[in-house]
Amino acid sequence: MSIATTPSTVRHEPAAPAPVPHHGSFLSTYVFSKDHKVIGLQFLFSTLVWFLIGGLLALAVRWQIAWPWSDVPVLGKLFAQEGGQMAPEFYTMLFTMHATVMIFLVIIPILAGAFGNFLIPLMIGADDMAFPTLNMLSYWFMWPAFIAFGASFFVEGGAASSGWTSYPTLSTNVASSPGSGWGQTLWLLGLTFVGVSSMLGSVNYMTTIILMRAPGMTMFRLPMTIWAMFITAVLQAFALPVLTAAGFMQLADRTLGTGFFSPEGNIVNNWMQSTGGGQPLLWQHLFWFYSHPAVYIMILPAMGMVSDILTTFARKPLFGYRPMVYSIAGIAGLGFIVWGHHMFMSGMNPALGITFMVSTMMIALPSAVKTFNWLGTVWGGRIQFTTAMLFALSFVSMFIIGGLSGIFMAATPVDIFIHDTYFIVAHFHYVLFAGTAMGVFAGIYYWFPKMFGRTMNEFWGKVHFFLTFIFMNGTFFTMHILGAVGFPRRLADAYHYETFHHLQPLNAFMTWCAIGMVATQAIFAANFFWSMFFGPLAGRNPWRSNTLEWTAPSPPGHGNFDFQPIVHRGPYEYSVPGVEQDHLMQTDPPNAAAAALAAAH
Amino acid sequence: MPHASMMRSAMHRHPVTIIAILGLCLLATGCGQTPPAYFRPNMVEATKQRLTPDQEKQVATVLLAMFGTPDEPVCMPETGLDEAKLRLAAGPVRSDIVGRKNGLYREHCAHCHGVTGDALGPTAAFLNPYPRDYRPGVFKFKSTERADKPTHTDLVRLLHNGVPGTSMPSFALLPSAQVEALAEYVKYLSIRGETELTLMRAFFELDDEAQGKLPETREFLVDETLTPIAEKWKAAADAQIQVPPMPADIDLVASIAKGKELFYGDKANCVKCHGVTGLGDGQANDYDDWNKAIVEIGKEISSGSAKARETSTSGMSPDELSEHRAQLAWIEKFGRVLDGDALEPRTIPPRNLRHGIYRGGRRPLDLYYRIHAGINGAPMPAAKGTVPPEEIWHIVNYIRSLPYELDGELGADKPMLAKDRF
Amino acid sequence: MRTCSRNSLLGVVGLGIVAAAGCKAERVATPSADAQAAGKLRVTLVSASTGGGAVAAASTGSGWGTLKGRFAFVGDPGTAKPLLADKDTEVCSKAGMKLLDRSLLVDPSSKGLANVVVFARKTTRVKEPLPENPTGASLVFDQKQCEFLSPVFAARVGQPIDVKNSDPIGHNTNVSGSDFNQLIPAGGSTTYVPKAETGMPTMVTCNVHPWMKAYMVFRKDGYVAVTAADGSFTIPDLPAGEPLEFQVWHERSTGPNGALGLDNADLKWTPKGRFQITLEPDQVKDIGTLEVPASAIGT
Amino acid sequence: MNRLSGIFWSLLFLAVPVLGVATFAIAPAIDVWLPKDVSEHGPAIDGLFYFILALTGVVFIATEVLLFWFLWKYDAANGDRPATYIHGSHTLEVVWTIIPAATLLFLAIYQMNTWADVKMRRPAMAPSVEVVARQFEWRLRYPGRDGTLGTPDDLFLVNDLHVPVDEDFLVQLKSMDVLHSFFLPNLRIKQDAVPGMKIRVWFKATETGQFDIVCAELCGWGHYKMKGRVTVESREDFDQWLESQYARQNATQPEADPSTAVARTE
Repeated sequence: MSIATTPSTVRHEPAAPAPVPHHGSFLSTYVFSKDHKVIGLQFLFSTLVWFLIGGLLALAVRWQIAWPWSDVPVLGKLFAQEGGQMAPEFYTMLFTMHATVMIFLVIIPILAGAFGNFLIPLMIGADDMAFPTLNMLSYWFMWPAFIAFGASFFVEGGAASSGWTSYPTLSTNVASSPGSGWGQTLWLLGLTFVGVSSMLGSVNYMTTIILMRAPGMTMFRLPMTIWAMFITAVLQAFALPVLTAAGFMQLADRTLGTGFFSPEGNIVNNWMQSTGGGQPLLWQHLFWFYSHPAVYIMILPAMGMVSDILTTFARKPLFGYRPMVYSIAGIAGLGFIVWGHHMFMSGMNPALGITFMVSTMMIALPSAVKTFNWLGTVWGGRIQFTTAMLFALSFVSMFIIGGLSGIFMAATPVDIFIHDTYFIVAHFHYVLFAGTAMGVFAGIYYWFPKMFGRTMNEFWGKVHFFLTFIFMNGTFFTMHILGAVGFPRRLADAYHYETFHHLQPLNAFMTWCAIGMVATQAIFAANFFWSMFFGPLAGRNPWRSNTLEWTAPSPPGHGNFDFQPIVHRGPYEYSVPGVEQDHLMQTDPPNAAAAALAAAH
Repeated sequence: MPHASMMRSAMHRHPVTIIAILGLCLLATGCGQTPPAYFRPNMVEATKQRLTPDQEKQVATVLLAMFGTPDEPVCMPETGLDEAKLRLAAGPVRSDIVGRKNGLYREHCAHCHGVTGDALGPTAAFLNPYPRDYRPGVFKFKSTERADKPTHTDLVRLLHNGVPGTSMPSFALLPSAQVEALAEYVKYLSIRGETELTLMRAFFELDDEAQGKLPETREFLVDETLTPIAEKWKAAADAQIQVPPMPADIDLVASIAKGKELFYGDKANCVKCHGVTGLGDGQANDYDDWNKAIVEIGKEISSGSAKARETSTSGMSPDELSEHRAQLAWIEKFGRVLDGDALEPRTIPPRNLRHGIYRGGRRPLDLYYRIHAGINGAPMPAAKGTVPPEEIWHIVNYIRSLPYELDGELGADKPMLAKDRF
Repeated sequence: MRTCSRNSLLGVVGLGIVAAAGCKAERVATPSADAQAAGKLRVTLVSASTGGGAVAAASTGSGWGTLKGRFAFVGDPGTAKPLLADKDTEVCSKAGMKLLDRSLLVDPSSKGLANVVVFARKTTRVKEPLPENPTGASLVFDQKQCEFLSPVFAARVGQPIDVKNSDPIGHNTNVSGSDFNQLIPAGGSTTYVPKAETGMPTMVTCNVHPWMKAYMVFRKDGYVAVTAADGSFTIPDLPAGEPLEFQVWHERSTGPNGALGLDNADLKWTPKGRFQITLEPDQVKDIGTLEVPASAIGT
Repeated sequence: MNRLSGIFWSLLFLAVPVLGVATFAIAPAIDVWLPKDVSEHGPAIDGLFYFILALTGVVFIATEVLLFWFLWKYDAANGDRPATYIHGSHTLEVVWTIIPAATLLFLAIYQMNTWADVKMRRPAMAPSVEVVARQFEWRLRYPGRDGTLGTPDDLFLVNDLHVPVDEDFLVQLKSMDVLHSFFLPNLRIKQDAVPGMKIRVWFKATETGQFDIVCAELCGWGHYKMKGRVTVESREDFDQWLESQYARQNATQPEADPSTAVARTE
């Protein structure tokens, strides 16, 4: 098509999906492709596979918590010698790798890698990323990580088993735990590669967003998704080096015999440690200096996507666009000075605890602001309950819970009791699963047409949402009251404590819910792959949305746009009074619409 | 909704796919058959004794008849074991039943000591020192003479205090009924293991007319094999070492000084292994019996294979050749058996006497037992006979003073001559 | 052992699954008990009845005979390796004297193989009065310059053995599989009374000086001999007129439990290192020189 | 049809606050709630917990119900009025920034005192006991008669901590190998034990009884079984117990009656 084509016609004629033109071999087009969309999808598929693996790991964990030492289905064969019961070190390995996989191989890459890659150029009107080769590398650097983490399950002693935080001296000392052998080394290697990948990505995103916006696309006309991706990239760029450095220090402690993190005269498993003079808390500081910002890396993009989806299906402008942007920036800024709230009980100077408590209380603020603005966005809209919308709404609803429960932990005296109990487990699962994962599902249902040119089945989408929503809350909400009892996390069997032995039925209930939750994802998988090939054709703009990606063909060919998009307004001009359609795309020329707009203001 | 129509049209074709995939998932997670727990035969000994599969099978069968399975233990009256206690300790864990009445051993012990009591639990390989293998029936920390079995009280006390300086935890918080049951079950596993060893070794003693089959008679299996082993356990209770009381009017300082003399002297000769510093840095490259056995076998195998390599098969008569082949096969099998059924041998360093950690207990009485009778299974020799009781008491007092020779902090590790400290 | 270092390598390469399979397959298969047979057997065992198997009384002869023989090593015994004696060198390797491995002692002139143990497996009667000691050597088990003076030591069960230490340093004497592991102060001594038969000879060590090694064999009837430097042995006063079975052992034999298997048809020599013989009363039976091929001796 | 689905979904979202509140209402009834508190500082902590619970509860209910109400009311299928065209409200933004900010700040300042009491204002006294955590047990060392640690009359025990009631009790916390966490649920105490650090923990128990010691920081494969027991008892019982343990530790003769060899647990 030519530039002369009016997008309004573009909008209504359901265009057949334009085939991806072949530049070079299959290999260079689909495997080692430099096209941001292909890379995005590569990220999407890899992370979804790991999502499944992580989920199954979680099930095994839940099994042990609910029925410790009783025969494990399927896995039982591994423990024939023990009569089918799970060995405790195997359990520690399970929850360690569950967290590791979910955080480093699913959430971070699926948000930044999959959606970031796919959406950024499309939503800012660029034909590709600034550095396509870097982009490709950022994906292929994930593979050494995939291999390292995957292989670590099969080495002597099994995979890493000192928690995803891998605190020294448990993690630095080979003798301290079976998983602290080969498994931990591979874990550190994997982590490094994930870091490299994210770093390459973030550099690319920042450059692209700053330099390659379409004409007329000012920073404050960017959709929230892009803002979120931008801030996330900044966070990664500043936080990651610290983790990578710390990782190398730990690697050195383990392999070169340095003593950054181990004090003098430590006797682990009755082996006298030769090195010493270090300080275990140093790792915790370095680790959380990355990993707290990382918490926001794991939620901000979802927030952005949810904002876009809410506006689309509420047919209403985003409530308080700039406050939303500022609050994201605020979160990012404060995110760097709150890491200490993970260490209230760690032996860090209690006086520091007070300062970190204050900053932590303050970071709850921007989150609150965002929540209120989402409510404001829904208020007075014309809400369409599509699957994407439902997931987006559940994100808001669940994020409220996750946010509020955070306040308990932020209050240092209360944290004395609930630190490292199931209360914290509930908290971060509400933020990361009930929050981010819901956002991700919303994003997949919402952008699926743009990715594959076909829409996912709505009916089964809603079934998927309903069951997930029920089971999810059944699993995670219960954790709050478990935490109130002080039920500690990471215990292979807590029922020999008088304080906790009556909690077994509750845990059994949660495990059944968890099983249901994982099983439900089969519906999603089926729907996803079925719709990829047999789903109804989508057309360019099935949701009648405003942002730039919807002006491109579905799926967009190489180079994305078949005309040069020129941006005339912000991304959220829905239900503009006096305009016949209930939305004005960013590319719509400022003719009659502009008049109407002026009248409205 | 622009796509409502598509939606409806799609709905009909779906359920098949989805149900299929759901089914697959259930298949993947739901049904998995877990084999019941079983007693693993002592493959190291079986291979050492060159048992044939039939012979291994016979031993397994006899043991099954005499001792039952990990889930349903039985015991011959001759063992003098209390089956009720055994049932409390044995069996799978049913943690979903509050106040359940079985599975204690597999809940608390099997991870390290193994369901069979062979110290090959999944966690064993990562512990230092390795957990105890009950099968040879050798126990270290007890109130009886070197070769005697521990008394029931000894086992209970050990469970109660744990073994400081090892991975053996204290079970003081378990109800005593459960501790009793566990102690009884340890005896059961030990008697079973020792019986197994005896049976496997018995094949070599067989006359040729027995055609490599043990007589399955009460005389042989019970009277000749089981009863002697069980008797040793029964005898333990009355075999406690009689400890002459420490002289009441003992002058501690003088006693400690005397103890030091003995520690460094040629008579008690402690210094040879525990070192001039008392840090356990003397003769330290020896093995305990369990590891030594594996080391010896390792040597045997390597020498055997070396031998086999250098002998040329050329000019061998057919049966010589088959013999040669058999030898090679045996060596190869032994290699695999050690891989799976034995732990990497580790030396046993003498105790560092300055940590103030005493595995067998810190009571003066415990130290007296150790010095008097030595430590069974370990290099520590007995001083009885060559060192009179009152001198043993002196040594005890000196040992107890060692951790405090520095500025009162435990675990001092600066290699300084103990002589210069006092 | 019990490690999968191979697998860890593979793991790094990423062939985890394969590795896992290998790791799990590593433990050798074990025989499964025959449940039915076990059930039947249990009935036999719990029933107080003497479940058959009464041993037929062995035919007994009369009079006494003597067995003589000699073991000769065929082939090149090589030169004895020096032992690693790194403790108490001022005593143990005095004047640079090296302790040598004595596990294979062959007399250069006669090729006689020393320290082979021959004992009667089962005997029905013993000639009274019992000889003072079966081996002819004195019942002193001494250690000097960090070496047990008798590499292979035989005694009758119940005979008091004088365990001596003629060194200016302390030793301990550890008879494996027995209740005896005793400190022997410098120049001191203690008494050990063996309580049970050993079956095959058992190892004796000194834990202070790990290289010190000897063997002890105890028999109830005392019908046991250790070959001398020239490889010859004599067992006097054996019950005559009835079949006797002898067990032969050598420290370095490749046979099971050190049994010395020879290819000797007329003595019906078995792989378990046993041969049978029946003595006439007052006969001194000399079974001549038995040739021990190098292949029967491990490295 | 569509309106029905709108109703259905909005009700689903209403279920969140309803069931959420219900859960927290039922929990105490079925004894899935804060364990019995027997410490002097505990009430302050519990008080804060309830205060925050109330505060967040109100916000939770308000926001979730609002969400439900908007979903119910502004369902596209519910009447045919256009969506409100509004880009936000400056006043609102200010309001819902200031109010939470004030609340949170108040919260932060309000609880500093409790924090200082539990973690910063250490009673001036010598350690009542040294707890050395190691994989996987709590090794205890009482100073013994002379009241100072590291002397030959120290009393060594495992996992079985005894504490006199109504007295300040100062624990000197160490770790021998890896991180552990000294968690006394009923005494509202939690403190990581860090290798190479000597950390003081103090509390005053107000009731006699036996309570759990839990390890709350992953310390390896046996983390789950790193269980201890704290026995709060009167001063007399405490001293008597100390004496008996001391006698047992220094025994030079076996017990006359073997059944008294170890402290019995029923």
